[in-house]
Amino acid sequence: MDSWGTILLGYGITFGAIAAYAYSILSRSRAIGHELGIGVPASSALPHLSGPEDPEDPEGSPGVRSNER
Amino acid sequence: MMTELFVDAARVARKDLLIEWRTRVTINQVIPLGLLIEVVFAFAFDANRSLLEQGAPGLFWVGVLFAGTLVVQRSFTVEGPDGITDALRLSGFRPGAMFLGKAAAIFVELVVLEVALLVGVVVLFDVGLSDPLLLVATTVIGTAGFALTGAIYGALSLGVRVRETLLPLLLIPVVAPILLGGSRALEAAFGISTQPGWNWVGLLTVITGVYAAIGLVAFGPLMEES
Amino acid sequence: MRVAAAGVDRLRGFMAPVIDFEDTVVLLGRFPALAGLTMSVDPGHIVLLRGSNGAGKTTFLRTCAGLLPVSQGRARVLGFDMTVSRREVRPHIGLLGHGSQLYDDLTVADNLAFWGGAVGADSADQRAALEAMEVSPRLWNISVQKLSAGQRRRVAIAVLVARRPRLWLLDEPHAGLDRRGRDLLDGLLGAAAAAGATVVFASHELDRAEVVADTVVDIGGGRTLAATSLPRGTAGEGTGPDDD
Amino acid sequence: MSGATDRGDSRHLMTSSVATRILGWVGLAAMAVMALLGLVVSPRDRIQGEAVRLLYIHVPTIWVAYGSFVLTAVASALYLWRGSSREDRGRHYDRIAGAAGEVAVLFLALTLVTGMLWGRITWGVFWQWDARLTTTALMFVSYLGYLAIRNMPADIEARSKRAAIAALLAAVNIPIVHFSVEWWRTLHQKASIRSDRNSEITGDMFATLMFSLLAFTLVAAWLMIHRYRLVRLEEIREEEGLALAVSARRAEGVNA
Repeated sequence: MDSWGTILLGYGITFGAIAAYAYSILSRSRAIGHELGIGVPASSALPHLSGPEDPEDPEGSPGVRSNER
Repeated sequence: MMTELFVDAARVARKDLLIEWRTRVTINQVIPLGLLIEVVFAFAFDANRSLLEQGAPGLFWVGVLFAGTLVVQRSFTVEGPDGITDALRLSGFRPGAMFLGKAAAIFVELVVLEVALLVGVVVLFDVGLSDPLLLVATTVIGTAGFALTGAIYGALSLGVRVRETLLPLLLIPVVAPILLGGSRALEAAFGISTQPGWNWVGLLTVITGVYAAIGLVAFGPLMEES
Repeated sequence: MRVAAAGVDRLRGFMAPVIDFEDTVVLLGRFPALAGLTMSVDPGHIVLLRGSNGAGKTTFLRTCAGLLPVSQGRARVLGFDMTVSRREVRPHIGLLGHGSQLYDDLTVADNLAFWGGAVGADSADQRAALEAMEVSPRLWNISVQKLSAGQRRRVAIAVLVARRPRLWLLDEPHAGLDRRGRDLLDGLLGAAAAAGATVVFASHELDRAEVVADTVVDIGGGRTLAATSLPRGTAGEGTGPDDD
Repeated sequence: MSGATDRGDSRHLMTSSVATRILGWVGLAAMAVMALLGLVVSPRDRIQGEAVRLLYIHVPTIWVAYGSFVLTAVASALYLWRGSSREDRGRHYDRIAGAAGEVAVLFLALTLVTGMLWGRITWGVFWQWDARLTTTALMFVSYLGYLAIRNMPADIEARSKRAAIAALLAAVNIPIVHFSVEWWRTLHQKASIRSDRNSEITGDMFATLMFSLLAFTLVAAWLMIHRYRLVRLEEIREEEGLALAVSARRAEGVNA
C-alpha cells in the first residue's frame, strides 16, 4: 500500500470514527429524549457554565407519606 | 497508632495464610500451574535452548504475573460468601490494616510460588546465576509491588460479578512496569545482559512505594462499594 | 411511629432514640428496598420486625448497621447520621445476617480469635462467648464447614456476644437453631436489653419472637405499617402505651 | 442561568442548545478545512515525505486523549473529595468523568491507528515498540478497564465511587508506565537515529498542525458536552424508572 493509500485510510478511519461516535450520541439522546418527552433544557449549556443545577427532586418522595398512626 | 495498624494487619495476614494453610489452594494448584506455564513456553519456543535462556527472566515474570493474578483472585474470593464482606466492614479493622494484611498474605504466597518458579527457570532453561543479591532484591521488591497492586485491584473488583475477567484486565496494565523492570533486572542477575540491573530495582521500589501509599488511601472506599 | 417507654425510665433516662429514620429511601441497585420508611426506637427495647419476604426487613437492618447508603430522607443510628458518617456506627453494631459470617475453612477458635480479636476481645472473652452459646469445647478446633447449621449459627452468635454491641441487628436469628439454642439466644437478648443495649430482629417464628420482643413493627413495601407494644413475658418493667 | 430546571421543557428534544449547535458547526467546518490543509495545501516533508500528513491527525489525537484523561482524573478527584458535600451528591463531576473517559478512549484508539499507519510508511512496519506508542497501547487497555467498571450495573453511588477510584488509579499509572517504557526503549534506541517527529516541522506545516489541534479540540469539546448530557438523560430516565418503582413498591405494601 503506497503512502497515499495509507494516509487516506488514516484520515478516513479518524473522521469516520468521530462521525460515528457523534451520531451514536445524538441518536441515543434523541431516543431517550422522546421516551421521556423532555429534552435537556437549554439552561444546561456548557458543563462549566451549568453549576449544580441538577433537576430538583420531585416534591418529597411521591405517593403517600409513610402512614401516620 | 502505627503499631496498632501493623498488629491488625498481622491479624488479617495470619487469617489469610491460615486459610491457605488449611486449604492448600496455592501450594496444590497455583504453583504447579506456574511451573506448567514455564514448561509450556518450551513447547512454544520449540525447546530452543538459547532462546529460552535469553527469555528466562521474562518467562519467569510472566509466570508470576498470571499465577499471581490467581492468588489475588483467590484471596478476595474467600471474602465473598456468607456475608463475610459485611462482617469485615463491621469488624473494626481499619481499612489500612486490612489492605496491608491482605497484601502481606499475597506477598508470602507469591514468594513461595517464586522459589518454585526460580528453581524451574534454572533447571528448565539452564540459567546461570551471576548476581544473587540482585536476584533477591528484584524478586522481593517486584513481588511487594505486585502484592500491593493486587490487593487494591482485588478490592476494586470485589463487588463486581464478572470478576474472573475484569481483575486481569485491570491488573495487568498496572503491573506491566513491574514485569518490565523485573525482567530487565533479572537479565542482569542471570548475567544475560550487561546493562546495570540495580537502576531497574530503583524503579520497582518507586512503584511499590507509590502503590503502598495509594492502597492505604483507596482501600477503605473500595471495600465500601463492593 | 415511635417505640418508646412511656414515662421517663430511671435506668435509661430520656435518651435520644437509638434508631431515628424519617422518610428514608434506600436503593438496592435501582430497586427502592426502603421507600420512605419512618421509624424511631428508644434504647433498651427489643423490637420484632414482622413482614413478608421482600418487605424491606433485611435492608432496614443493614441500613441501621451503616452498610447501605441512604438515598433520600433522614436516618440516624446511635447518634450517627447515616447519610454522612455511616462507617462510625459500625464498631457498635452486632449484625447477624443470613450467611454464617464465618470463614468455613477456619476452625471455630480461629474464627472467634479473628472476629473477636478485631474489637479487642481476648481469648477469655472468646471462650466466655462460646460458653454462653454452649458450643462444646470438643468443637472448638473443628473447621466450621464440618459443623451442623445449628452449631454454625451458635458460633456466629458467639462472635456477636464477644463483640458486646450496643445495637443488636438480627435477621431471622431463630432460624437454624434448635430449642436449646433459641432459649440461650432469648436469654442473651433479654440480658443485653436490660444492660441498656437495643435489639431489633426480623423473624417469621412469631410464637417464639413475641415472647422476647416488647414491641412489634409491621413492615411492608419498604415502609412501616404499624407498631404494637407487647406485654413482656420475661422479667422487665411493663411498657406504657405507645405514644406518638 | 436559571437554577430551576423546567423538566417539562420539550423545546429541545435533543441534547443540543444554541451554544453547542454553534460549536458543532464551527467544529465541522474546522475539520473540513483541516483535511484540506493536511491533504492538499501543505507541502511534502523533506525527510518524511507524505507521511507528515498523518501526523496532522496523530498528534492532535494524542493531545485530546491525554487532555481527556486529565479531565477524567480531575473530575473523579472532585467527585471523591467534594462530591458528597454538593447538593447533587457529585453527579455533575461523575458525568464529566464518564463523558471525558469515553472520549479519551476513542481518541486513544485513533492515536494507535494513525501511529501504526505512520509507522507503516516511515519504518515499513506497523509496530516498532516505539516508547510513545507502547505507552499509548497500555493506557488504552487500562482505560478500557475503566469503562468496563463504569458500565457495571450497580447502585449509581457505588458505581460512581468505584469508577472514580479506578480513574485515579489509571491516572497515577500513566506516568509510571510512561517513564518505565521510555527508559526501556531509550536503552535500545541509542543506536538508531531518533527521528523526532515534531522538531523538523516548520513554516506552514507547523501552521497546519496548530490548526488541526484547534479543530480536534473543538470537536472533542462538542462530543464531550453532548456525551455529558446523554449521561444526564440516562440518569433522568433511571430516576423516572425509580419513581415508578417507588410507587409500585408502595402498592406492594398496601395489599401485602
